[in-house]
Amino acid sequence: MAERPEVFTNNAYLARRVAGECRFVEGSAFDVLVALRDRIHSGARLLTHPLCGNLRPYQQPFRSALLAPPSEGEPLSVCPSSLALVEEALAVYRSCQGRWALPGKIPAAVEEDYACVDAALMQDSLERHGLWRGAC
Amino acid sequence: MTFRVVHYINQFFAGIGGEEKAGEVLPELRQGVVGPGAALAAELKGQAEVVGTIICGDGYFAEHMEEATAKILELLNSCKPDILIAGPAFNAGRYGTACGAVCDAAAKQLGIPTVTGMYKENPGVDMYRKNTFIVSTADNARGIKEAVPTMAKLALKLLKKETVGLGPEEGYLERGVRRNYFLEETGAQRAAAMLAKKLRGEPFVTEYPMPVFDRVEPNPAVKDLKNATIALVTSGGICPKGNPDHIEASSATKYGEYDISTFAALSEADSETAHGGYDPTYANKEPNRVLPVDVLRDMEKEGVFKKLYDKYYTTVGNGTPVANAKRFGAEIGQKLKKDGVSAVILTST
Amino acid sequence: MVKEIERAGLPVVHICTIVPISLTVGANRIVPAVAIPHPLGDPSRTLEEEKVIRRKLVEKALRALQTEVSDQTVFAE
Amino acid sequence: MKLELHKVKVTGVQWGPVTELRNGVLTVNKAELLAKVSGDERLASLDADLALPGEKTRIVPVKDVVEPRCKLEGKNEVFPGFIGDVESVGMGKTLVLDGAAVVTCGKIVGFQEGIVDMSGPGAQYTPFSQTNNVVLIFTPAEGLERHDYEEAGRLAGFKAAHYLASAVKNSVKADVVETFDFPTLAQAMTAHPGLPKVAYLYMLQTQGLLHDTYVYGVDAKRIIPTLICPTEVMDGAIVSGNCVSACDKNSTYSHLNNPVIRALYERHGKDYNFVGCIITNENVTLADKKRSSSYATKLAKMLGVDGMVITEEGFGNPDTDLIMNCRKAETLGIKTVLVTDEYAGRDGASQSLADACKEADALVTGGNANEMILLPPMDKVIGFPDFANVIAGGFQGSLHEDGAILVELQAITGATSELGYSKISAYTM
Repeated sequence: MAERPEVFTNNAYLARRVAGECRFVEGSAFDVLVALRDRIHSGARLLTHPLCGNLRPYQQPFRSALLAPPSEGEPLSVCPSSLALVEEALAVYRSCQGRWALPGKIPAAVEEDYACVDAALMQDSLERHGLWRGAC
Repeated sequence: MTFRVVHYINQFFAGIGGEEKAGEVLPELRQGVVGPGAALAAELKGQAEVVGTIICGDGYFAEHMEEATAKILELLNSCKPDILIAGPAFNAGRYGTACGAVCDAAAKQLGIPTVTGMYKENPGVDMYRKNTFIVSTADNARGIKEAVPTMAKLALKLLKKETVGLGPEEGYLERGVRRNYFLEETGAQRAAAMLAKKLRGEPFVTEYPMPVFDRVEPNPAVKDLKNATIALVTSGGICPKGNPDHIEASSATKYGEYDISTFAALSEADSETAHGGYDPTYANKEPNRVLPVDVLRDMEKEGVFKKLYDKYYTTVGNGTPVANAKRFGAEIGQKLKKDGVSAVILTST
Repeated sequence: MVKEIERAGLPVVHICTIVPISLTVGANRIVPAVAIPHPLGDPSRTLEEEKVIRRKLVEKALRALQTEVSDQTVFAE
Repeated sequence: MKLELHKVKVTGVQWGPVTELRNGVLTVNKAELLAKVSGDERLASLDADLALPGEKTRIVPVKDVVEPRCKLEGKNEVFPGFIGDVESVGMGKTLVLDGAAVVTCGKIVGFQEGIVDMSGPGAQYTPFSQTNNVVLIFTPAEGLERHDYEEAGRLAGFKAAHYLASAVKNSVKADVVETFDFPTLAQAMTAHPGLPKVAYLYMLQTQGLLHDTYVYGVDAKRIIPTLICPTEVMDGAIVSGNCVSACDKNSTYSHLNNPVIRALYERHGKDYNFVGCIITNENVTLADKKRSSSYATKLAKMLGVDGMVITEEGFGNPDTDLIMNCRKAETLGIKTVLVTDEYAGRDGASQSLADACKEADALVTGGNANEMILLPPMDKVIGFPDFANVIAGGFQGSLHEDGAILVELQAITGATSELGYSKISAYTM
């Protein structure tokens, strides 16, 4: 059995539905990507795509992803495809810097919709790894 | 009604003076045409009028970019222009950069169309091609006869809001900006036709060319390491403590050049990283982990090679536009070559 | 950047962590480094041990500069 | 498999006492329509309105568009798994009310749906300004979960579309009969010797809530890439549950009328031998992306095709699927043409796709979805206009006081279709 994947998110709605520990990032979706990138630099691999659905960075304030931690005892190696994906995602965000939807800066009802959609897109992947606690 | 044109030129074309005056001429506005503006006015054929000319010294602009731009915008705005035409700057680097910067600011802050002209290798081209129309000119002022009519024609098109065609047809350097237009056939029909051509081995034109990567031939190896001078360059953002030149953490617009002639090694006390693309803890604690000055100094002492070059060059590779990275590389390369450096170690994170 | 320095006529060795990226940006002599936040070091070792690692990487880089290549080459070992 | 599409031209739509189609005008008994569609307790209210080409009418926010169709002959019914049973479709005769459409309108979440303008500058960007639209407007029951609301809205559209076609099927005669006959694989393999074989790789958006597509009622994220007969697609085997990003979501209408299938069929037997259509999905996990792209291109290789058109749905995350499909197909020696759209920023200066590869040398674009457009005020707005402020491609302040809307093309339903439905393209200036 592989080690438990790490959940990175800035979405409290999702975090509440994750069974067990969660790397909660205070801040923007971009900050989540930066945290993912730093973790990839230390040997973790992406399990889910770093860009979400069809929503643009200036629409969706939340971002969540699953990472496989580096294997214990193995020499450090960076996964080039994970790094390329996260860098491409960062580039997409930078291209519309200044327009990002930020948590707490959009109407609450809409924010909840975004939080729900972000969680819904992660649900299937979390369930497969036994990390979905379900509704609360 | 005739459109209102403002023309931007430098001190040289305004007849004030050459290089010796470049740093002294502050932005000023004169009514009507000055210098090459006369040729421009003629080509506008009565449909647009050059109402004013703004003049600024290239040196002054380069050294006081923010103030100069603000002043020029103020002068420009007072003319209530419909368009700004700058230059042409031919292959004059600082003049080209100024033309590009002024056009960029006018478009962004006044929302007016802009046109300038430059030789294709003018550094202003790479910096501003996305922000303005740059008409392709000869590399020196003898090309003005060809440049001005093309600039005027393009300006009139923009003023009349006519559809601007492709760069080669209209005479401007490709901006690298995507624009929508309607075709006769649907996307699906175009795809089916393109597939037929591709299968027959006939030429076809993709509607979106993928970004391309060019290659450079490797240079010959260092033959005599014992007599070689080795230089250090990094995209890992190592810089003196406090980042004196304010190199940006990402999308860098500059690089730093710093003296290490008296350093046996870098240390936490004197260096840090400006890079925002990785966790900086390790590099800040021990900067030699990114820029190995300590080891190279040891090897220089041991006589493995003759000399560690006195300066190192640094920038941030994180999200830095290709055009900037290219310019940094070209400038650094020229300086190192001139100073007789034999080979370069470039470190990246 | 590496490409433009090479274009100026100087042999360049690129010490970097992600070799595919180095290949994409067009480096001709490539030496793989340790890790992104510390390409020429390893904070899990002592500073002395780290310096040995760094020395080995730099020696490899100098060997790469002394080696004729006709195409992009990764100096792994 | 042989399917006849019996197309009756619809040139107008109006309310009336009896649902009928006469001289091209579709008359609809509104009460009967609403009665047929209602009964789903998940919808608190349901209303209907009409929007005709050329009217100064705006519909917002549009969830899906469905073409009225029903079976005339042959097994089962259209939209298998939803209206029809799950048995195979794609054979016999199907009635098509060509020129009519059911447009569903409801705010499932507060941001995602699209705009359809029936006239003005926005109209040229959406194919649904040209159709005679019966618009369904619904609101959810108190406390209804978003997944359930999406499903209820989706079903309402299919029911209405099926009702309209069924109600007139016994009294109309087709203006045009189009016949599509796809041979068995065994025959297809030996047909048209000397012509290259081509397939269509049809990517379906399948990432989760509001990003889903269904095949015979099955959530397509659960499928392994498989073969589908183009005639099954024409009978509604593929339907949209995707409401995010109006400009490049493939509505059920555009699935039914998939223009790539049509364009490949037009050249079938002339330029190449169109042997099959492969559906694949666009998932969240990288393992699924790898599996699906390998499996889909392997299927193409098993069919022995020389070339393939690949269409995408969405932007960003699906660009990775598109590029994986392209690279793997080209590596297997299959020449590809990709259909996508672009997100090059409002100034057109950003990178258009989130992923790229050198093998993708033949690409057709539906245009830059970030380009801005000012939609002037309309006399009539059907739906919920205040949502322009948070709609995809809109932004705070985009709804002006006079009712005009400043938006990116992204907000307009079907504007930059990645099935290649529209005539927009983009060039590098």
